[in-house]
Amino acid sequence: MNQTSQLTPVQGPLGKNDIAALIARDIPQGAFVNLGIGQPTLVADHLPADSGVVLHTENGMLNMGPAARDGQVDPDLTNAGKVPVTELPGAAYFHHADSFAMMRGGHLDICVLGAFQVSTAGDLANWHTGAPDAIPAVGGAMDLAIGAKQVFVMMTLFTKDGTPKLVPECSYPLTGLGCVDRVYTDLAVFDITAEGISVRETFGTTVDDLATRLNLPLLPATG
Amino acid sequence: MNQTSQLTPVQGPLGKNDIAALIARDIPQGAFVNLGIGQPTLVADHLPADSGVVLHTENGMLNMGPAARDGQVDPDLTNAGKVPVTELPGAAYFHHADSFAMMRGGHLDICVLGAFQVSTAGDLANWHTGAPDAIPAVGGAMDLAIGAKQVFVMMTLFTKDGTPKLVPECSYPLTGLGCVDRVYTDLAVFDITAEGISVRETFGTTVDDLATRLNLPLLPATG
Amino acid sequence: MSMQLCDHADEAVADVEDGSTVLVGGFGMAGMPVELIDALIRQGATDLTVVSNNAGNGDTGLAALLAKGRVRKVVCSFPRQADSYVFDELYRAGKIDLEVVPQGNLAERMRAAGAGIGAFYCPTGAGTLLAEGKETRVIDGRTYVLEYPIKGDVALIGAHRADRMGNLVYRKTARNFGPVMATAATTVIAQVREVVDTGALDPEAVVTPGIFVDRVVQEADRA
Amino acid sequence: MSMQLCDHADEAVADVEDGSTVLVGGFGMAGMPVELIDALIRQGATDLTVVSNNAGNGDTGLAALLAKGRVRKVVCSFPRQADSYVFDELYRAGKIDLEVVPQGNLAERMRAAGAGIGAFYCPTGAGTLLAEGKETRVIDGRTYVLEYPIKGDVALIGAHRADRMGNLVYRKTARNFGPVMATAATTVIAQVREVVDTGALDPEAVVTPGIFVDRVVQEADRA
Repeated sequence: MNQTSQLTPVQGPLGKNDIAALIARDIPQGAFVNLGIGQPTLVADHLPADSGVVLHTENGMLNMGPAARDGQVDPDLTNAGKVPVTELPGAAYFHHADSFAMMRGGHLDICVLGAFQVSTAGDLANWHTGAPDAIPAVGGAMDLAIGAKQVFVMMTLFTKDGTPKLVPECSYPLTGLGCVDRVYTDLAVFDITAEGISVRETFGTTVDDLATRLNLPLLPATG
Repeated sequence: MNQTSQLTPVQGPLGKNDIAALIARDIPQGAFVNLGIGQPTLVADHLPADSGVVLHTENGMLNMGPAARDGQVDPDLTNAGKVPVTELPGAAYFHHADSFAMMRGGHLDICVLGAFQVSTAGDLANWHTGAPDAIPAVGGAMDLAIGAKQVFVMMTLFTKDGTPKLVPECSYPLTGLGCVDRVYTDLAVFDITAEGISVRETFGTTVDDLATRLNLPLLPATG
Repeated sequence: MSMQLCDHADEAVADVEDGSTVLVGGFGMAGMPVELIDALIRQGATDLTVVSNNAGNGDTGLAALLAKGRVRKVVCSFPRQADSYVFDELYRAGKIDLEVVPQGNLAERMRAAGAGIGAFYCPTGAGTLLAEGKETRVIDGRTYVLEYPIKGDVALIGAHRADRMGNLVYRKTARNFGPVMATAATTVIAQVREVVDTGALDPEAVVTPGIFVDRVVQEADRA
Repeated sequence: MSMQLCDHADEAVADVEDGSTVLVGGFGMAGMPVELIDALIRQGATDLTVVSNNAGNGDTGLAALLAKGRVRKVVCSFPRQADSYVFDELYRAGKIDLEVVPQGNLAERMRAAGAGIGAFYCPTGAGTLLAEGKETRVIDGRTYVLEYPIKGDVALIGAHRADRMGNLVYRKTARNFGPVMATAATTVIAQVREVVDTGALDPEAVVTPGIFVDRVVQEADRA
């Protein structure tokens, strides 16, 4: 946190790598973390080498290393997105029931998930668009949403057509109720609190401007 | 079973080693078996070397070997009675939740338990005398009783004062309801069946004599 | 009872019946028992319910079984993948049923089947589409959904090594669902890369004890 | 968060509070964390609830803690043993509460606490004294008892080796309750015979991943 001034770009909107860097900055030393499929995996690239952060992958591994390069690919060693990865010293393998017991039992410090929508109550929608022709696929998203001690969401704040993704109530099918703690976006970082949505930082915009565009009451940062 | 004539003594009452030998004779090749604390452990001594029977101990091991002799004692390797034992090739260790999941999930072929009483319905009482000053201690008995595919009981048919232990209804607190399949005693072997108690063999007595002494209807062996 | 070492995958799956529920291991291709699935295709059993994390990749393995029209229903967490076109087409044509289960529930429901648990209260999915119509209960202020076991008639799993007692070890994240499925099916068939002598596996490192394994076949391209 | 390597058992248990629920590993003496219990005696925390398979042997370890009058209640499966005279005397004098739990329920209820399960239906004990007053349900014709998680404030466990990330391996049947208790307590403290460098344990053979372990102390008589 004391590195904020150094690392945080003040101009916005941020790119996905900038958002990933912000999230990496906020992950405490030695935390056990699950990075969801897709953009959240970028967070790993921004963790300092001495962070001591241990990555969990729900297909049964702790202390997962970076994506495998040429010559390192082992079909028996992939992440949850089926991407070949590597193993760090101190790794451990376990089966799926143990892996999800770990997740659901509240042992992960943080998970980072993508989202279609997050509500002011911290409801998360990230698994299903609800479109009639969509094939539903949930994977481990519901387990991560209810299991991790802290759930961080990484997303753009608006869809490409300008519709807010931080909303009074989710219109897409839910992944979990009241489970999101913090939302990292290209325009701001938000905390979901019992008092309402609090803005931690903004990037190239203001709290007032965001409140208007989102049509939501926003609280200033609480420090 | 084809060895019956060779191994079964026809005179009774049998000693505990004779009963253990009878039970060992009836355990199929390659079965996975748990032998309860106390007399049932004697069964292991009567299993042929080529039986392929695999012994389970509920404190987390399959393919347990005989009791440790001098020089073999390892405080990290005991059976459920806390007696130092040994390990056979092909052994596997697992934790207590996995061990009891194995038991309760119906994966053991046979368990052999001692008993205070067995009822005609196959109810088992073997953990608590119900005496007011007794300290209750159940261990894994209830888990074995409901978990194994077949539950064999090994006991004397009467208490020292001549009271039957095979009874219309148990007077001692129950371990499990309707869980006993077969009862090996010093005077006879009984099958608990849906039609009633069937006598498989007698030792130095007759079915009629037993029916009188037990004051129970008994069915002859069904073959 | 003792594990049967089969010479060929065809022998291992010969008795799979029409209408069976088949648990199929693997997460993507890691741990997928491809030779057993190919043998099941040759064997011809149909009207199957397949329980697996995914619904097939590309044209081989599970996808090939689906393409032959042998599968009535898929129970999985994540059917939709980049290369799940076989499933996608069948699903959109209404030719296959789908039950989407959160990945942790899929694992835990199979564990419950293997562990003798009748049902369990689980926080995953509470308040979402996937819990609709399910019983819920508030325990200590949190809402839980009642989930029931998933039991298989047959499990087809991939492992790394087996000894001649059926003890299995896996390799890296290819472990995934194999150990859980091995506890949850009436008949468990493992495809392994290597069969080693009994005693060659470290008893501390055995993941699936032989008690759970009915048949083992060594992969043909390694035999 | 990262595991703390303690120089002495006293440091490891310094913050245990009066009134805590303490899970104590071991089955008899195998896996019993004697040095941690001795440190807890020196530390002085009282009014404890102890969850352990047994209620102490002889005059050392758990028995010594009981003898000091620090334990309000014991939750265990098998208090009565040949050398459990300390517990026996306290119990008969009405100076200690006892909850007898079938051994499999003890293990499974702690697993549930660690796995985020709110409650589960279990066949063990149905129709017996130990299920009196508990909710039951018939599922598929079988009667199950509803059992709730057992969660600890602290777990004291014994293991064989730890690496510097807190990954643990056990030895033979001394594994028993350690791995389950490690998932079920807020603060998990392991006494080990040897601390090895990170990377020295086989990732396939780690039984308790470091995520579950808060503090490790090497046994003094081996340091």
